[in-house]
Amino acid sequence: MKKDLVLNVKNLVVRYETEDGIVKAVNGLNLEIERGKAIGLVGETGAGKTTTALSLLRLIPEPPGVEECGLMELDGLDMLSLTPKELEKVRGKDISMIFQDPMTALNPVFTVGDQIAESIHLHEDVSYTEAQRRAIDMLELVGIPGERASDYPHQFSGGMKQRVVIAIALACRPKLLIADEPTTALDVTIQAQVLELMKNLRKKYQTSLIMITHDLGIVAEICDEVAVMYAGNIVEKGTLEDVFNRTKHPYTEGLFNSIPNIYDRKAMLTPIKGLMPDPTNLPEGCPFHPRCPYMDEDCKKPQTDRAISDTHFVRCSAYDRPGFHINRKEK
Amino acid sequence: MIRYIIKRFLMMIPVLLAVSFVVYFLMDLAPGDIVGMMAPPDATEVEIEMMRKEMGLDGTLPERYFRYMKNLLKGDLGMSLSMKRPVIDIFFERFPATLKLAFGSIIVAMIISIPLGIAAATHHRSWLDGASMVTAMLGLSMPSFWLGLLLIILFSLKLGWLPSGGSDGFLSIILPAITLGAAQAGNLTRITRSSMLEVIRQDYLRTARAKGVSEKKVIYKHALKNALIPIITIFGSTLGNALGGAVAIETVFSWPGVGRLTVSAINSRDMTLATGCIIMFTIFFTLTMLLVDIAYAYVDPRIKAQYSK
Amino acid sequence: GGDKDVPSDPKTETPSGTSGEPKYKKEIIIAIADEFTTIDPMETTAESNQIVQDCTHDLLTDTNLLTMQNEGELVDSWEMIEPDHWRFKLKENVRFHDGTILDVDDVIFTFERGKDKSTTSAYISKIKDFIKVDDLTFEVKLHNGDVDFNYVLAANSLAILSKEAFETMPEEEAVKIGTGPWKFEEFVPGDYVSLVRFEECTLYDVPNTERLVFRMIPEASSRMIALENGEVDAIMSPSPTDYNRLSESSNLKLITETGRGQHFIGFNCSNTNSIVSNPEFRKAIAHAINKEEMVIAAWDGYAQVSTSIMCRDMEYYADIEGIPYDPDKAKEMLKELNAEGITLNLITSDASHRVKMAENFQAQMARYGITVNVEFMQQAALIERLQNDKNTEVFVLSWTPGMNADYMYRNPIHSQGGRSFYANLNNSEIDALIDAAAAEVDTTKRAQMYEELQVRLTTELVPWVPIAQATLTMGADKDVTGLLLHPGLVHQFKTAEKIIN
Amino acid sequence: MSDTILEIKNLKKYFKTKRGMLHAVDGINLTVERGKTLGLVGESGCGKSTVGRTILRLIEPTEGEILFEGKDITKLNRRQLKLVRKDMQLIFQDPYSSLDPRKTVSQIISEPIIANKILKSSQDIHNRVAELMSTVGLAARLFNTYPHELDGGRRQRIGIARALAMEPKFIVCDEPVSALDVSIQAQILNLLKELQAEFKLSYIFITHDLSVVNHFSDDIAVMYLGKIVEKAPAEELFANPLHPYTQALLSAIPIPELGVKKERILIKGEITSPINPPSECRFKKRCNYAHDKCDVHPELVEVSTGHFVACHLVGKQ
Amino acid sequence: MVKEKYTVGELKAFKKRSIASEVWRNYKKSPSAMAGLIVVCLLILVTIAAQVIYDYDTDIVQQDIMNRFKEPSLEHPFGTDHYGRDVMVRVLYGAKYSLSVGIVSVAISCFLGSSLGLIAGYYGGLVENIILRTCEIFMGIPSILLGIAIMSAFGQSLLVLMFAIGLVYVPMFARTARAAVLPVRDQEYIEAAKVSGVSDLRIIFTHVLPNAMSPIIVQVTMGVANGILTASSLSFLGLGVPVPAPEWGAMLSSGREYIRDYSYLTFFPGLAIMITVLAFNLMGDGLRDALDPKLKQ
Ligand SMILES: Nc1ncnc2c1ncn2[C@@H]1O[C@H](COP(=O)(O)OP(=O)(O)OP(=O)(O)O)[C@@H](O)[C@H]1O
Ligand SMILES: Nc1ncnc2c1ncn2[C@@H]1O[C@H](COP(=O)(O)OP(=O)(O)OP(=O)(O)O)[C@@H](O)[C@H]1O
Ligand SMILES: [Mg+2]
Ligand SMILES: [Mg+2]
Repeated sequence: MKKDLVLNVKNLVVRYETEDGIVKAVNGLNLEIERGKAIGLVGETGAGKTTTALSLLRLIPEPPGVEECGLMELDGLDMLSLTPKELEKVRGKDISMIFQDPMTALNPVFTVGDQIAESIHLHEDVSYTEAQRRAIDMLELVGIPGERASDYPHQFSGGMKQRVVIAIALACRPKLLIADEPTTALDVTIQAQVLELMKNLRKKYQTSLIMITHDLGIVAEICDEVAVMYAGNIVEKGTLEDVFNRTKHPYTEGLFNSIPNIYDRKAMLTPIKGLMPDPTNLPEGCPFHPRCPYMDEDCKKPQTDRAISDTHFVRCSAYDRPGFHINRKEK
Repeated sequence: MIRYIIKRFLMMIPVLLAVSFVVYFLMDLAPGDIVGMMAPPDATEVEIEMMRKEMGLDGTLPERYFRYMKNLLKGDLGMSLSMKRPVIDIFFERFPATLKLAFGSIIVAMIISIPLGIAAATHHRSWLDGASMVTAMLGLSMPSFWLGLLLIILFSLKLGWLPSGGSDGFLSIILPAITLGAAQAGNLTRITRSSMLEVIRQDYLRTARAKGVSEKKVIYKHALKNALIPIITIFGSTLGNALGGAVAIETVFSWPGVGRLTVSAINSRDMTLATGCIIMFTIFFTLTMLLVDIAYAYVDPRIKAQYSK
Repeated sequence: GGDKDVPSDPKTETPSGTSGEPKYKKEIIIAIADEFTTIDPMETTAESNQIVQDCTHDLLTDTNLLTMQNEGELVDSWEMIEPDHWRFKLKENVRFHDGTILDVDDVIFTFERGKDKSTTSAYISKIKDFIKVDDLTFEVKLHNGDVDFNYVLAANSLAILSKEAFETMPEEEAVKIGTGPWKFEEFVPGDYVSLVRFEECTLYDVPNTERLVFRMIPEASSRMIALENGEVDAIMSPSPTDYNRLSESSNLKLITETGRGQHFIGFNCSNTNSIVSNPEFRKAIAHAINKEEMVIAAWDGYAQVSTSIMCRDMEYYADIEGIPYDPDKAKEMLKELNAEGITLNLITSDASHRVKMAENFQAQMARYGITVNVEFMQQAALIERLQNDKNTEVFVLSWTPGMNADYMYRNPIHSQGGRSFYANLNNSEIDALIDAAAAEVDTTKRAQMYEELQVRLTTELVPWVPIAQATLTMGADKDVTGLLLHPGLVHQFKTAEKIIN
Repeated sequence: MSDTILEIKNLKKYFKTKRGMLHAVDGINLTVERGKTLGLVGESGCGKSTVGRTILRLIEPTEGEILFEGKDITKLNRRQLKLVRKDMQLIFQDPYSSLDPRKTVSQIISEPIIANKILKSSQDIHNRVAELMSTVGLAARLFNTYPHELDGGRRQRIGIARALAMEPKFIVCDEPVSALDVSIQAQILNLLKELQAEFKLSYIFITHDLSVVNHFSDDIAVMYLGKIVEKAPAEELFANPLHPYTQALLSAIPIPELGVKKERILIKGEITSPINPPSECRFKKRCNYAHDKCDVHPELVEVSTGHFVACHLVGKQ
Repeated sequence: MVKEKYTVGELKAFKKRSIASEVWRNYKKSPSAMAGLIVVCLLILVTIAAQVIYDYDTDIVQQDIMNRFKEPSLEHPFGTDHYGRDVMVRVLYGAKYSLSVGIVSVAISCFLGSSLGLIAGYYGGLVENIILRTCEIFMGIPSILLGIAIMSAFGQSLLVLMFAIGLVYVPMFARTARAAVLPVRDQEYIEAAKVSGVSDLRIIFTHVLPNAMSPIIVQVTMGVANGILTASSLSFLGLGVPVPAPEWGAMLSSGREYIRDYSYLTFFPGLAIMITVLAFNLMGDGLRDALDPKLKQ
């Protein structure tokens, strides 16, 4: 059965060529997203989540960034062959993004109304006044009174700013929305409000979503699928059930074991030992092997994706070993 | 906002008193006085005392300063000792020329520096960046009066295109404005570049790009308005420097401005004129700074919010 | 009319187009170096002001720059009844710019106004009684006899003002009213002052030029460039480097006149802590200085080397030999005085030629093993130092006396003479001689006295080593005439004009 | 028999700002038992750090007493304070700004030793630094590196080593893990636990992350706008949250487990400004149960042993 | 967790990489900054060499009127001036004045200004207010006019010139230093030091100053450039180092009358000023870039 893919990326490679060496931020990443689905992209700092997101918008800063990609299709549109002018038409219209820090994501010298309207005006054939009217609608949609459209970002609190950013991103009903840690900078109660809003809006707009986060709790709450990233690659991907309950990759296991369990405060944390590898100097083979409790010599060889089921794959050569399983129990 | 402006005006008063104090005392410390210069060679002691009194220079320093202050507080800058006319009149006769020159130079500086700075920032680390920076540096490093002399030799002596001095007509302002503008252009280019570089890194530009705003608009609409904020601050002090720094250039180009007037007042120990001119300079400088602050609030709503509180 | 050569600039067209008659340029622009500040003659004695005032206002007597004699300007004739009793008769029908006619009341008014003015009070206080004889005749009685009283009236600050003008106009307007051939038109401070011709002028011929503009250009090089570019018609004090250019140019000229300023190296003769108090040492220095070299260094050769401390064009000047340049003699004398390797401290102002004189003096003295420390300061500071600092040793200065001989000596040399007594000579014989010469009515005796003064001061006492009298210069367009340089610095441009053909 | 190391009584800290008095901490009472951890949770800006800083007298309290081992440290002079501070230390949230970028790891760790003249010879000092580094798990090769060359986890270890250098009895941990990744966070939390056991340390553990505080603390105090709204032993608090704010807070935590469907209590709006707050209950504007009574701020009352709540609703029950 | 025990010897084996060497590594990367540094070094060498080779009285001051206005030639590469003195010798010798004015005046303004700025920034409150207001007053007076007034008041000499320029730039340094201290003051490591029992003075010198240093260092190099320019402006207006000292501004000023025929008299000193100022400015820019990434970390 052919999947209805809104995004199809094959072999995405992004390097940053800096003075201190070549940062291998993303290394041959493959990603498929089905229409209307929400996928969580989970990983620790420096895993390459933001880089991946930016390269989907073709916004990697060059220099120092160098982007190579085998295939990148957005709803069938070949993103790699577009001219800069055509890309501008796609950004904000078919694909849009919410950035991590709402405090800095808005231009301080324009009113929020203008910032939302600009997007509408750019992509839809409407007058600027009409665009502004629709901007006000958008504001109300995200729970901000419309009359505040003429206010400047500094007059809003963090949560409200993030709502404005969401309004900008959704203003033209994009097919794919990338949210890069949209709630990390917010307080729990506000985070809950924003997540709730995103959930509702996504339902309403039928937008596909890539939710970048390092919080597995958030993923559990609003995503259909999870992709776990480590050192520039997806090491495990599957439905929520697949990854949370039938965890396969040792790194995913380590992540779960590091999180304090709110229901069992006596449980000891078992952190992953060691540190993220230096992205300028990644280890051979599986980048996780120096930290991996199940490591053996084969881990130093190049890794391939291994399908566990239709929806679930893992990138770990340990499964070549007969009878290999990780310690975490399947639920 | 209005209250803020009024507050700023009130704050000027102590500053001006302090400036008058500093200048008046410095001038008094200077050896020689105007009476000695102006008295005819055969004047007797009595006549000299008479002159002193006539000029209001009798009494001890504190007495004199107190007298001066009393008038100053009434807004009276006194009479020029050497010209025997109200300082304020003399100042304003000459001030327009200086203002013209200052603005001329700033226009020159802006025309050069803002595009150059933006180009350098958007082509960070490229040859264009390097070339712009070296140009800016050259402008900053040339003694302006020397540049003025070189320009005179070239444009009025060798080529005969432009007048070498004077202040009538548009042509005569070109050389002095370029001379004075060169150094400012250097400074302004650097500020524009660094402020632009700072802004270019900001997240909100990424947001704008992600919205599909074209690169040109990102730079000239979203980035420039933010980058303007530090440029505007510098604009204030640039104008201030132009007002004061024009002294040497006014000499080179026989420009009838206040800078030269002040220097000659200091040299001839015309205390009231010198102090008065410097006070007026300070007032204008402070006013410019105030204007700058207002302009600031205009481009940066965050600041505006602060003022209105 | 060869109209082709003349650009159709309205400024250069004459109103009456009668052919055959010469055409004059309508406007003459003279670039001056210093700022003009006021038209009121009693306000300042600054040279640039007086030059302009000389065009608009007239004096009772003035120096005729062609003959160098003191002649009546507003005064028709005078008579010295006694050294302390003089009678003057004014010219008839002299018209002020406001249309009124000059009479004795205007003179009385002017003197009255000048009583409290620092620039004039010294002169007016000489007068004991002022007697109006009739509308045009007046007599003055003096406190002390003065055989040169006519010179006093030539002081520029004593220009005669119109009494009626002061009664009908505000003061700042009234001071503009004079009797000169030029009327004040406009003053843009720091830029220019313009005059227009006074069509009803009776004292002088009505100028052929319609407008006379003095433009302030402080930089010598800028003045020169302006002249060459045709922006101005004449310039004051061109830079010596441009003298050649001016005199060799086909359409420019250099106007020169030996100035009456005596430039000298002075000593503080009363500073007993210093070797400069020894006249022998001063003589040795006089021998040591190569004045020719200094003239090149300071004026590019455009100055006349002085042999006497008295100025050349003055009455009673005697051409004495003075102390000649003789390095060997100087060395010998210095050796005798044990003055080799000593250090002298010299002060002077920051005026360009003084700086150069001082620098050259320093370089010359180094050849004799004498170190000269030079300190430059602004004029005001210099005057104060010279007056108050007892430790002054050597200074570079100049002295520009008025026309009469007494001026030459009284102020700088006579111990009671005034404030310019910087050499502190304190020689009672000399004082007596100066006093006697001033009171002497017999001109031959007087001449002898002044010669004695010259000789004694120049070769014996040497309070100053006179270096040179600088050449006064102007640059001008070849066709400009009527630019008269005054050795005493109040140059006259009353008849400035330029014929165009 | 409880052994109290720190007792805070009616502590207030007001900041003067342009717009009025900012009630950062507004009359709180807390006790920390020796060898135990008191968790302090609350939203950004509610005054947690201010409490921590006042305890160490980095800022002067406006009012109130801070009894450390029975001594009121608000009344100490500089010299006495210096002595007491040897027993109290602070670990900061931001492992970037809390380490001087111009100093090497060893210089940073040895600073308190040198400043307090605990050890004199450089040999001794080096030995002590080496010991501390190994205690917090820093590799020897980092001895002479600069903090900016290190990752957040290691930096936080440096901060911990510095705090341990004076062998304190009591440490204020101001969000020591919130800037760290989960795997590193777990390492640091484990380290802090080990140290507590080894050196009998008492902690005040400030955080806004409820799952962490639950894992780490014995007692938990929930702060809202400068006031303590609820205080209870950790287990009790999580099992039986009474204050509407605590309930909302707990329900807002995303749980990384599937199938645990829970009722989310969404509270409206955001934390309001602490400048000149009205005398009503601080939570009133956001509270779903607000009623007239809430115009007066409720007192903190003990509803069951060790469980304190400041809410009119609960008081009634 | 396994705990290793380290010995001191082991620890010491790890060499310390100093911040300075790091900065130098960054600095080296910029060719323009290196050019600036090389020129500055050359200037210093030239200055020293000129003092050794030439004698002030005979080579610098002594006049040779017969040889005036010789165009540049092999014998006199920059020509001779109106007293027949060799312009090149004077320009080389004169480097001393410009450099010393630049350096000493900056030393004065840096010392006074930075101290004031540090105090203002660290303590804040009233002290800060007073210092800032005072700076504001002095900054309100155009610097060149203030310089002229000071020169008139205290007389014309090299020392006064240094002092005048130094004083004029004090407020600028104070503001720079304060601005640099402000972000450092709020850093948590300052609090950490306080909690560790470090005294205020020690905190200022071991934590605040080193971290606030970069902008001050940059300001210093730029200040030298500024000082040299200001000095030459004052000299040009006749208020700088008095002649016959071959200060470049003074040479320019005295050569100005001959600009028409002997433009080399103004050209070479002007060029010397430009190159020196340029070199210091380039150095300042290079330093700024080299110091910056450290701070941004
Ligand atoms: N502009 C850049 N220049 C150089 N290196 C960069 C740049 N942007 C990112 N990197 C590096 O690329 C790697 C991946 O960065 P990225 O921002 O994608 O990580 P991330 O997973 O989003 O992390 P975080 O959770 O911290 O946001 C990191 O090592 C980062 O240092
Ligand atoms: N020095 C100060 N001057 C003025 N206001 C201050 C100062 N320090 C803190 N505040 C204010 O006091 C309130 C409490 O701040 P505090 O830092 O204690 O909050 P917090 O709970 O630690 O927040 P966060 O979770 O963001 O660290 C805030 O509104 C803050 O703006
Ligand atoms: Mg990221
Ligand atoms: Mg905090």
